[in-house]
Amino acid sequence: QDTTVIGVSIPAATHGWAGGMNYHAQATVDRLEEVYPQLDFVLATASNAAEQVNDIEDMVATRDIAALVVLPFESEPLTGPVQALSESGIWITVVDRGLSVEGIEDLYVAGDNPGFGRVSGEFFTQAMPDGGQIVVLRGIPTTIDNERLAGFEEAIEGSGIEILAAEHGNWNRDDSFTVMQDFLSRYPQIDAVWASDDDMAIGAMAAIDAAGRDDIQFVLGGAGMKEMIQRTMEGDEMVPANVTYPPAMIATAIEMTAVGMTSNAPVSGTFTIGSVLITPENAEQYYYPDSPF
Amino acid sequence: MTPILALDDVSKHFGPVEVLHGLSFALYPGEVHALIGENGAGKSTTMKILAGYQPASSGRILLNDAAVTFDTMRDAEEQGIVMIHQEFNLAELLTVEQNMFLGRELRRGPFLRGAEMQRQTREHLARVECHADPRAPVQELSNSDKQMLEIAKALSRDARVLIMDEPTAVLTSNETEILFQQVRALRERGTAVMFTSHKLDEVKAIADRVTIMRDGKVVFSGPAEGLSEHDMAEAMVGRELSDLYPARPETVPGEVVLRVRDLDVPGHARDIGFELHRGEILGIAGLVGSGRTEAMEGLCGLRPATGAVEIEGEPVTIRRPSDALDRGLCYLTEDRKTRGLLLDKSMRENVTLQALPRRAGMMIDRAGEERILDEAIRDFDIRGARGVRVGNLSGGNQQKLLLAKVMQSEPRILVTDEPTRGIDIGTKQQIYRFLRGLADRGTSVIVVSSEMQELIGLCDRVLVMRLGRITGQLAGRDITERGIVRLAMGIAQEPGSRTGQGDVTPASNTIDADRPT
Amino acid sequence: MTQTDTATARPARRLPPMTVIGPVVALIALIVIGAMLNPNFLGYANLTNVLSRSAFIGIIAVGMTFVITAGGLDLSVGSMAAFIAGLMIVVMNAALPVLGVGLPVILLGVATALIAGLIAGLINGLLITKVGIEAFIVTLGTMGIYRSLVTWMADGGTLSLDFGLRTFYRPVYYDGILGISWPIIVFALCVIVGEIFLSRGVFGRHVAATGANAEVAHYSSVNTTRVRLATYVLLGLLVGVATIMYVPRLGSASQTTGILWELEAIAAVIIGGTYLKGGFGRVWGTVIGVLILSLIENILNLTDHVSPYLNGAVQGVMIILAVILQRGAKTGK
Amino acid sequence: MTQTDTATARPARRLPPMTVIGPVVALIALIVIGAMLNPNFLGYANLTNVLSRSAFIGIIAVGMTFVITAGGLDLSVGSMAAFIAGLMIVVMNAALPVLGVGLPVILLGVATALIAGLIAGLINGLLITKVGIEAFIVTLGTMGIYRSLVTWMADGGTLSLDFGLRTFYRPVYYDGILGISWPIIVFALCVIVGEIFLSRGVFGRHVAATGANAEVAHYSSVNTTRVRLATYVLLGLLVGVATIMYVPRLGSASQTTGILWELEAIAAVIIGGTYLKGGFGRVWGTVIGVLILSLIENILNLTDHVSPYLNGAVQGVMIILAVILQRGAKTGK
Ligand SMILES: Nc1ncnc2c1ncn2[C@@H]1O[C@H](COP(=O)(O)OP(=O)(O)OP(=O)(O)O)[C@@H](O)[C@H]1O
Ligand SMILES: Nc1ncnc2c1ncn2[C@@H]1O[C@H](COP(=O)(O)OP(=O)(O)OP(=O)(O)O)[C@@H](O)[C@H]1O
Ligand SMILES: [Mg+2]
Ligand SMILES: [Mg+2]
Repeated sequence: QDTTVIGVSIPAATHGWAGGMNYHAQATVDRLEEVYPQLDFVLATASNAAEQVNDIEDMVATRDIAALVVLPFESEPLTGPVQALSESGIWITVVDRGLSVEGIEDLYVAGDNPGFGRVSGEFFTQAMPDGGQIVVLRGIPTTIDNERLAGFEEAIEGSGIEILAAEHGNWNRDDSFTVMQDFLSRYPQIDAVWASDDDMAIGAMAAIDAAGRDDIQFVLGGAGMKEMIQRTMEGDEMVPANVTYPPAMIATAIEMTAVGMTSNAPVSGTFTIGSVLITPENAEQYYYPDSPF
Repeated sequence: MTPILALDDVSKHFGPVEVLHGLSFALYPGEVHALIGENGAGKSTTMKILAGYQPASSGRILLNDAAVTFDTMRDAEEQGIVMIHQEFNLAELLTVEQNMFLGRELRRGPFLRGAEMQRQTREHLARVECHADPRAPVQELSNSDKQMLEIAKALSRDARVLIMDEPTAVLTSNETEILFQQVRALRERGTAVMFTSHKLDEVKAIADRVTIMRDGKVVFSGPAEGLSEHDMAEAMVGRELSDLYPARPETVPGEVVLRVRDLDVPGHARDIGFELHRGEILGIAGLVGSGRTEAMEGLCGLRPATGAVEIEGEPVTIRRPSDALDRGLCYLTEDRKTRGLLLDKSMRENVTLQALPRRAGMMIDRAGEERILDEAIRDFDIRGARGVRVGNLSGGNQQKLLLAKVMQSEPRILVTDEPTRGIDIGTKQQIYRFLRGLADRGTSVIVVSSEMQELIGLCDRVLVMRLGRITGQLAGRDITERGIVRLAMGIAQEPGSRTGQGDVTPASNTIDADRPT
Repeated sequence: MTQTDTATARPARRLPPMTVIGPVVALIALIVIGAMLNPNFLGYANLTNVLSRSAFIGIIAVGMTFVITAGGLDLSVGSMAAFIAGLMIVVMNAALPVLGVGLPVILLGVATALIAGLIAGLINGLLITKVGIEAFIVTLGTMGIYRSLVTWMADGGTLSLDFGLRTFYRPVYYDGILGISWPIIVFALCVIVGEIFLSRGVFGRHVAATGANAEVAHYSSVNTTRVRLATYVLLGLLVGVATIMYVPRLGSASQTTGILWELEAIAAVIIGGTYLKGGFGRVWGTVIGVLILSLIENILNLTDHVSPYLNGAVQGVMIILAVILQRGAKTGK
Repeated sequence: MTQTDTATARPARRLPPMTVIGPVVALIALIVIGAMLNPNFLGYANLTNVLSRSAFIGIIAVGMTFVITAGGLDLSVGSMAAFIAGLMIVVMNAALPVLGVGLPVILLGVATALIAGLIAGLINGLLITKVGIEAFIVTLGTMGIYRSLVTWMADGGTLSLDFGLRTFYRPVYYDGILGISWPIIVFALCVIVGEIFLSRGVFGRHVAATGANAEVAHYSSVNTTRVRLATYVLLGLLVGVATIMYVPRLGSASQTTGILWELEAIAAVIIGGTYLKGGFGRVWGTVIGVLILSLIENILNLTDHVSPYLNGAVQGVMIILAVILQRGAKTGK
């Protein structure tokens, strides 16, 4: 019997969030191959844009895929190749990061990076009503990171919150640990830290504990790693909140694509998965104990 | 007649050490000029200055009576001055042909004329009767083939002045004779040829003029005739020279300490079998390529070999050199440059390298090393600044250092391969005495040598190898040049074949110091 | 004694044949595996894809072959490519308003790439030959420098070629003549020219001599400094060429561009049988090395037998296996 | 025969002095710069931070010094560390229910790390010495293998040590004696022992001899195969030790652990004055190299004169400058 092949192309697990996203992609693919015997999935992970284009080329050339679920490593470089695919009639599902040309994709499951920054920023403004001095840990230099920081700065505009310094922790515990240690020896007084990612938050907090500093009121991470959400649930002052950027959005996208391929239910359109503020109150519903992330 | 090339009051020092003190001598077209002297006297340095490889510290180089300075050897070469180094100056990874034309490739536009260069390489090699394959990487060549390649390379640059630093050290008598034919031809064509050699009979045989150096000074420079080998020898070492070879003791050899049976070294030697007695000096003769080196290396665990070996009565298996060393069996390589010494290290590190595991436990005692070095320098008369990079020692002094290094591990059975290669006559005498002394004190010694007089003068017994097999042995009075040659060439087995070739030239004889002069 | 034993005067063979067939065998093995795993593997589309995308690393690896044969090393090529790509894009975008979409802008970009590559190579080469610093350190340093320069130019994000310009430039990667795409053609040209110059050219011979024994080469009045400098400049130029092929493909550059290309290129060179310590090199071997590496990646995409997490492991194993096939030649450094 | 004058000759210096003072000068320069830029730079806290952080790379670099001095190279140490860390965590978590929080579990983890490191080093060493493949290729291969093994063990995510265990293990990184934290102490120990063995030990002498000329060493009855093998095993072990210090810091390992450590370690070794081509090495130099590298990073974080995007560039420049200071010694490879 003729099987429909769905290609899934995502960035490799080069940091925690991507790791979670990889996990969800893998899990969903395995599950759906059970559910839909007529579907076959190809999962490829790339560690840079060029490699991702290679993967997509290979899927078309050798696995003649009927649909592609892609989380673009970067928007610009993927736009051309993906456009070519959609012109050749392949169903395109874009996840998280939009392409730089409108209307290429049939289905867009969007994350909201500026929103992620904004929500984080708003939390700071209401957590520190009379302002304060904070340091920022940035991710791997990418458009995403820039968008998030922009959103954040916009949100804290005029709130009296001052960013002392922002360095790249590369969404990596070790790097953020190092950077945070040095921030601590550089600034005698830091009120709070925007780690912008839970991996970096963990590194930063390790540095703070080690330095035994009590001037830092809290560290805000992001993306909802299970350990961190747990700590929020348990009401840890250092981790008063979290901001979702669910890696599970890839699962949603794959699932909807599968439905689209197998039924004629209307699945096209844009579904934006906004970033939500997680607080001790609503923490349970964002807690996935069995995810590796 | 004006000299084509001359040195005028040239001095040279390396850092603090001055090694040449105000040299002056002249080189005339159409003459063969021998530069002789002890190890470390400064011969190579002098030649390097003549050929522009090293600048003089002071003094003038005169080319046709005009002072010149060679900034690079290229300048010298353009003046028609070509030099063959004491050390091989070949790129081992490259082929014979690539080395032959290195830096002077025949080109068509940016491209090589490969076929043409191959052809010419064959020609040049044919001139010196060397049969190496132009396409073979140099690292697969025998030492003597390497030397012949260097010579052919030098000859191919038809030079006005040809300078050769110990060209014959690794050559057989036959190859030496080939070289000398070429040299005579050059002399006819008015080329000035300068060479050094520690084989004074060669000097006697071909030199028109001789310059003798001692400790960086010229002690004699003049016509060769009327100058006997013995005179040269004494002028070099600056003292009376008695017998070159120590007297053979008439004592019967002691019990067997080494028994070898059907030793096979794949590709090089087959069913080698012999016995070595305590206190005996056993010579191994043979033509180059007869597999003496490989056989001995196989015996000492330096290359894969099979066979039954008994040391002091008990069978032993020797897989790696350390096994041999544990049994007091030690090998002195014929190739000091690439197998013998760490050229970039100091004398201290070299001299103790082999003995370390025995002398030291886990830690090295620097002071102890310095002491060992002091002894070595004294016992073997090694000359050269103490801290100098071993690669900068003179060739002969490197050889002495190598001997000292091997002796550190106090072998009970010592295998020496070409032990006096590139060593001056005075030191040779010392080394012969040293080896005999070892034997008298109960050490058993094997001497692999291409110098027949050495074997005849030194050894109690001589094995002869041919095509990787032992073809016979000679003892006591029977050790004669003719006897060795017959066995080495298999004439004993195949009467009549290739007869006579055995004694075309006695050039490989070292001088017999008590020959009346 | 008057002659040498001819017994051991063995016929001197050039290189153990295994070093020659080794890589070829490995390549064929991979092709067979690929064909068995997936019918489309040998299809025109897939082969074109694999070859075109190997072109970048391939062109660079050709230059790397010269550098390594001369006894050098260059770790900076990956980030150099990223930097040149970024520079090209910036320049072309800037010139667009003046020149408008069309050939002139492209030519400007091409010129930029070549000049930038040349200068970058020159800088590496001068630091290594004139100042005399370990090539490893110099190129490790410039690697970091170019990488962060491109990050800085892109403000941490992505530099993108103007969209109109991109569509105009795109064919340079995707089209070709007689169904052979341009990258493949350019790659082939570089290989042929490179192979000829390395094996038959005076320059190539001097490169090998320099790598084999710089001192001897110097004594033989080969200008080793210039030779080594030239290899780095050549490599820089070829990085420029590779970039010219690369930009039209994605029309963008970021700090992830060209990551690890240096290791891939060096690996390809060594898999191809060139000695890492210098003195012997062959361009055709390098090509095989490049193909082996990109086929491994391609094959991993053809199947879902291995978890994507383990791709790296499979590649690692394959690389080692490919070299074991020709280990006879050299003993591990 | 005339007596020689060697008795009177002074032992000449072994190395041009610049190679000795060069790295030291570079280090001092950095310290001065740091002190000028930020008052806290020389504070106890900051120095402890920097030194403890350098410990991982430092301990590895000590082993790398032996490998490189013997003429080898190892690109796999970074991912080897990640893999060992992952393994340690998995094993300790698994044993927790049985052994409970306490010393036994830690000891089990320590044993795991050491054994894993030893085996990993042995694998590299055997492939290089017995099978005879270029060290570059072997370790490039194993680099990929370990990296993806840890990704696979962690399902692409992060392996975390059980929380209770983490708090129990934590002091191994953060505490110490007399105000000197454990990583610093262990690092210092490795350095002292390493320096003694390399400069005064028979093994060290054999390592240098092997790197200088393996054939001469062989003819001097040094078992070069075993020596080279030993250096890789030693390095593997030290990677294990470094991991034992690393895990208690954050109690987690992911596939980003130890990325680029290999390059940092090699750079440190060369900055320290060890010859990349082998034959000469010094552990104390390596230490200075390590400190230079981590001080650069530290200084960059303590100031905002440069855009963070350009950190890499500054590091690159500094590395090259540091080596220029001692270029007299070796001419670029
Ligand atoms: N580059 C150098 N640096 C320091 N000393 C050197 C250097 N080159 C040569 N020497 C010293 O100069 C002296 C003369 O060396 P040279 O090689 O000229 O001797 P030689 O006459 O050729 O001896 P041999 O007959 O053994 O070859 C030796 O003591 C040697 O150690
Ligand atoms: N085909 C070859 N490849 C490499 N080395 C060779 C080859 N043939 C001979 N040799 C080397 O050439 C030299 C002479 O050959 P060999 O040692 O077998 O004979 P030998 O009797 O030892 O001669 P000698 O001791 O005078 O060199 C040795 O160093 C040997 O290793
Ligand atoms: Mg000499
Ligand atoms: Mg021999």
